[in-house]
Amino acid sequence: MKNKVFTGLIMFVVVVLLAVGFYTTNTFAKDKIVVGMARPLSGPMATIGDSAFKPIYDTWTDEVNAQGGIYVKEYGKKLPIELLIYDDKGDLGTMTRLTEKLIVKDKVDFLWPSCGTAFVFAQAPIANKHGYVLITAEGGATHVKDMLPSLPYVFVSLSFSDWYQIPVLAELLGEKGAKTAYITFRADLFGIEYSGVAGIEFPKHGIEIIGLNSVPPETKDFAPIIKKAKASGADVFCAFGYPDLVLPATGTSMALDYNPKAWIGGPAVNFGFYHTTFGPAAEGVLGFTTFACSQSKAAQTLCDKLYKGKPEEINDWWGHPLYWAGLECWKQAIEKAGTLDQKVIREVLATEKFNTVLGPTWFENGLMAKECHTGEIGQWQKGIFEVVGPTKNATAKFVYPKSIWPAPPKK
Amino acid sequence: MITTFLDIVISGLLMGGIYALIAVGLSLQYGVARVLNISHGEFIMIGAFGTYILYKTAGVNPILTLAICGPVLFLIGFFLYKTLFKILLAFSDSAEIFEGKSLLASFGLLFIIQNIAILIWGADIKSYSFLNIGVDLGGALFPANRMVTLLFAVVISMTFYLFLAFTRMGKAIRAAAQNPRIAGLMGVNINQVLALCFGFGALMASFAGGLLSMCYPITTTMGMEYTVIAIIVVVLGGLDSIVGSFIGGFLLGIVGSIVTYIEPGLALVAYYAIFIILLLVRPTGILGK
Amino acid sequence: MDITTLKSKKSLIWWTVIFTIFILLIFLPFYTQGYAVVLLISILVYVILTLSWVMFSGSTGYMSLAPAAFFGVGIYTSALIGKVFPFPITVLVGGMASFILAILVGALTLRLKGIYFAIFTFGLVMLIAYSLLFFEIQVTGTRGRFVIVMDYNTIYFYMLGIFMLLLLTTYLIKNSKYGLALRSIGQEEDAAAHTGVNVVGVKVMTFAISAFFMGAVGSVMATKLTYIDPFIAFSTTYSFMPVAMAIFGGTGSLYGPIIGAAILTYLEEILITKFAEVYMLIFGAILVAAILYLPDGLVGFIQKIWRRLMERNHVDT
Amino acid sequence: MSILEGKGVTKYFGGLAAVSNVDFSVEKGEAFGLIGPNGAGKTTLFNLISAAYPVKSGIIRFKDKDITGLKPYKICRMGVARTFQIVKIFPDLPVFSNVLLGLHFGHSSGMSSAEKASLALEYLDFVGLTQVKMAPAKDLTLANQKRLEVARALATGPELLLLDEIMAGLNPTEVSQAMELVNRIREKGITIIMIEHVMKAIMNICQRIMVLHHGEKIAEGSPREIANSEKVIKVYLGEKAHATC
Repeated sequence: MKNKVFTGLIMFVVVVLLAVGFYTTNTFAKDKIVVGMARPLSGPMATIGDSAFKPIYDTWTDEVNAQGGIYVKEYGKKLPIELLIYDDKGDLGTMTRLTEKLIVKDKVDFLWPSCGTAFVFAQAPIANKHGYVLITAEGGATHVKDMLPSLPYVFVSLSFSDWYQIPVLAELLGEKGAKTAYITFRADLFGIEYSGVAGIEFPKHGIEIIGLNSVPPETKDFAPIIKKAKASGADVFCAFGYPDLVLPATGTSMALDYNPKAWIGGPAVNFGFYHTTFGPAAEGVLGFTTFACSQSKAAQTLCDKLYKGKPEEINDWWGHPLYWAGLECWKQAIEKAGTLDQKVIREVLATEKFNTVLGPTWFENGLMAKECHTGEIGQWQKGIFEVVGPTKNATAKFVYPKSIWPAPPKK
Repeated sequence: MITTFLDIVISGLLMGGIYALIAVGLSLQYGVARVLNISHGEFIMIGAFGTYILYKTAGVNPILTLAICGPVLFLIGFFLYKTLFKILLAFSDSAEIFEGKSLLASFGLLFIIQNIAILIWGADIKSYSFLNIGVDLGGALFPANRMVTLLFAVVISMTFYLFLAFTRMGKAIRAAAQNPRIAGLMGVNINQVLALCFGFGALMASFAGGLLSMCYPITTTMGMEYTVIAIIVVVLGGLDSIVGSFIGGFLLGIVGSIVTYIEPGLALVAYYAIFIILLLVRPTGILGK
Repeated sequence: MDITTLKSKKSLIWWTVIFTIFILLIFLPFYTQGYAVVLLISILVYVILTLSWVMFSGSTGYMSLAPAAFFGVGIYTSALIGKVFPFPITVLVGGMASFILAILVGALTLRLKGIYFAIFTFGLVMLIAYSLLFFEIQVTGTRGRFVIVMDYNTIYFYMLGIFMLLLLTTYLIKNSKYGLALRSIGQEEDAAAHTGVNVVGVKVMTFAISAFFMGAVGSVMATKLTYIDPFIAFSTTYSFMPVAMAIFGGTGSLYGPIIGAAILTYLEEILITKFAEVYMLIFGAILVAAILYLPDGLVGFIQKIWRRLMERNHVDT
Repeated sequence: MSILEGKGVTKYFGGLAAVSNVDFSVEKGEAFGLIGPNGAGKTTLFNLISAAYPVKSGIIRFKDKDITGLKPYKICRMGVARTFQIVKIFPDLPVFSNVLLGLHFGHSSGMSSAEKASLALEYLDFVGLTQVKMAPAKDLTLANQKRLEVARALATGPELLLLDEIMAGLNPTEVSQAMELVNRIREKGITIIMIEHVMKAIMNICQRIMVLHHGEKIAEGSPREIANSEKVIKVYLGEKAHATC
């Protein structure tokens, strides 16, 4: 009996769900701007998506809607933003399908980006094909520069390796007299690219790369790598990877008393959770960044908006301001265009300058111009991720060599 | 050279302890209850998050937390078996059908648990630092948190081993593992024993999660990664042997450590290669019958 | 009227229905626009994977978690040679590459029984993914690859073509002596061997044929992904989903897996778009419930109800 | 003329010899009995002949051809069919299909499917299962399942048939039916080796009997010789029993 009830129940649920799929059609009157996104709400990419672009679009959308929305001249009124978010499960095939659905079936007004460099590569051509403006968030790579000329509708907001970061790092280290570097990188697009660009830029400043190895994802044992790096006696240790590499590599470095003169890690060091994890021991560790609160009034305002009264873990000093600026550009482009016509907005985005948290901001050949960046290299100093490079944007002096790891606080 | 080699082997052993701990619970669940629990990693994840939350909010020592999270997960595991898997067992004509179905059911569980965890804790990275200091062993340094993990892995498993060897319940479990039908005839309440085993598996997973969270960042989506490690280790050691889990864990740890020292890019390739070769040469694992 | 003509009349109806559905499917892109085709492509991908999986695993009882391996080989083939060769050749090569891999794997591993075979095939997917990753990084110095882009209607027709071919193959195998041999292997392998069935040969061959279709569909799917890397190509989702779909639909008949794959893909589509936050929760619950309460799959359940209804009618008259 | 010949056939399980250095020779057309206490290695010997297990050492020749090391299906196609101690039918296939499988794969002859179907029906008729031909095999009684195994084995067109305890677990009526069936198979000119614990059957049907004990051959001869062999009685009744009588 129970069996039958349950069986009936499953059938019922399935049928209802299928019916829901058939009968709810998405018809939007023009009293709002519908923005569609395929985001990794579940699956392996969720970790990145949840801490990178999500807090930004949530806060930003709330703020804009609190002001009534975006003024569009064509309609003579402010239109609030409505988000239509699908879960791509971190699966590329699903993401491309959902992007297609957002554009073709749901006919959303705008598309916001999916998460991850590979996803950018796959989504950009689709958006471009349909003539949808796409300002990317998480993800960017040298490769994308070669693609952009053929993708006029795509704009890249995030800074990346040779787009200023590694050259600045090399220069900083070179100036201080670093001679050798040991690089370990995650075996993926990100790692290959950063280690590759380092291979070009470091020698320009007299730094020889004396160790280079890739680490596949899900590697758990970092002791042999740290031991090898320690034995090499390199001045600089680079861990170009994600938190799953950078955090254990830091912990292992501390435990094995490995104290290179500079310790630089990929996306992980720039997050608040890096500091909350290691506390004062994070002192002197280098990472990639974009801004510090003390840099400008606009920066301070953004810090307050995003981080005030929230746990420090969610801070992201690299991506957040760039995504925020990207959204500001998008809003201002709509206002300047006075229409929701993608073609017109694209023209505005490609040619005009906007005023964002970064100051004057514009896109050059589809990339956010180098001149707009307010920082590239950061360093933890007294609990703050200070901008130390390029020197013109620095909020603190680059400390080299970094102090040795302190003993962790006794509990 | 020899010291370097020793050094590598010892750090491999330390990793092996972690691997063994990850796998021991699964070996119990499969060895006795015949459930190849794909959601094993989700239990590890819950254990890890329990530890993290208690440490961050109340400052509870992660090692103490083991005693809190363990029993909770034991109960969850116990009742999961009592409801879900017991019904599956009753509906299955043969052991093989039950194995297939329970594997898929646990795959569904993975989805459910992970989604609930994301709803509660979000999907972002959590991390804290505990015992990140080196311990000097004859001139070479080793991370203390990994040594603690290895120590606990050995202590917990030894305790469990003794429990299996000398208590009435332990004997019932072993009897059930060897032959459920006959054990049933001998008056062992078989369903109770299987549920207990599943519960103990979840308890071990919780311990593993708690200890892991001292060494690695944790996320609500990390489960599958650890399930895969557990499966590799358990297959290496023999699907139904607790000692086998240790042998599998140490083997994986040492091979991984050596390969990582030579060429880190090949570490994961080496794991899967040993795994696949062993399955071909000795499908029942090193200690399997 | 004797039984055989009744039977042939019934099968005639079936053939007509199938034929009509195919005609509709062929002309679908001409009377709908946009997303329906995109969704149907996704459904077809899973239908083909599931049906191929059932071709081997459903009848022999060997639970293969290798679909992702064969699917991935297809995807990678497409990425490697898609720009050089005409597309039909790419698809063929993708299928053949999987076919050959399956023969190698099959010859090595089909003596593994039960859960060991499942675990092995799962390990295989991971080994290929990680080896390929290492190779790409150390040797070719790249991780991802761009795949040629095709328009959706073309992709759709390729998928449909593969599907028809697969359906035909499955049907022919099922009704041939090899289908009988496969089922006998699934039920009592030793007895089959001692009744003259070349057990290893039949198993390996079927495994390879099913792999051919998975590889072929992979090489078509690649063009829809536009950008791939080893982990995108060899994603274990493509191993687990066909199994779940087959079990959900029921492995006993030809249309069970098709219905299972179609419904679950569509269900997933609804969940990830309309209930994105709790997609996994609902999907997992449905999966668990289906395993618990639909032991013969959806089709088995419907057949049971149907039979019961017929019996009741019988009593009434 | 001998149809099957074994020389020094040996098989170990772990360190234990299950079959050790056994020689045997079966004449064409005869019924050859294989007896011995439980665990004597009778079924193991069948498994070696039909290649379910590889032979450790020794040679088995069928029609003067060395068949050691061949795959089971090859041996079946050469003309050696068998039944199983614990029945191994295809439970979810109809009875008819169980037999049809033997016709499809046991033969290399180019029969049409219609011929195969009618032959399958003939074999079913031969063992007396025509009534239940469309039922799933698992629904049959044990006696009928054993008959089905025989029919399936016959369908492969054997010259030599290995029958492994086809009478175990049957009631007296069924036993005599089975004996009658075996006799009819012999009349077809098929050589039979049978393992049986039902002594009446063995003694009545077989011309020669071989006795195995602990994997070794301890006696061979006509039923009368075996019945009077002290060695055999000792094995069957135990030493004490022998001493008291």
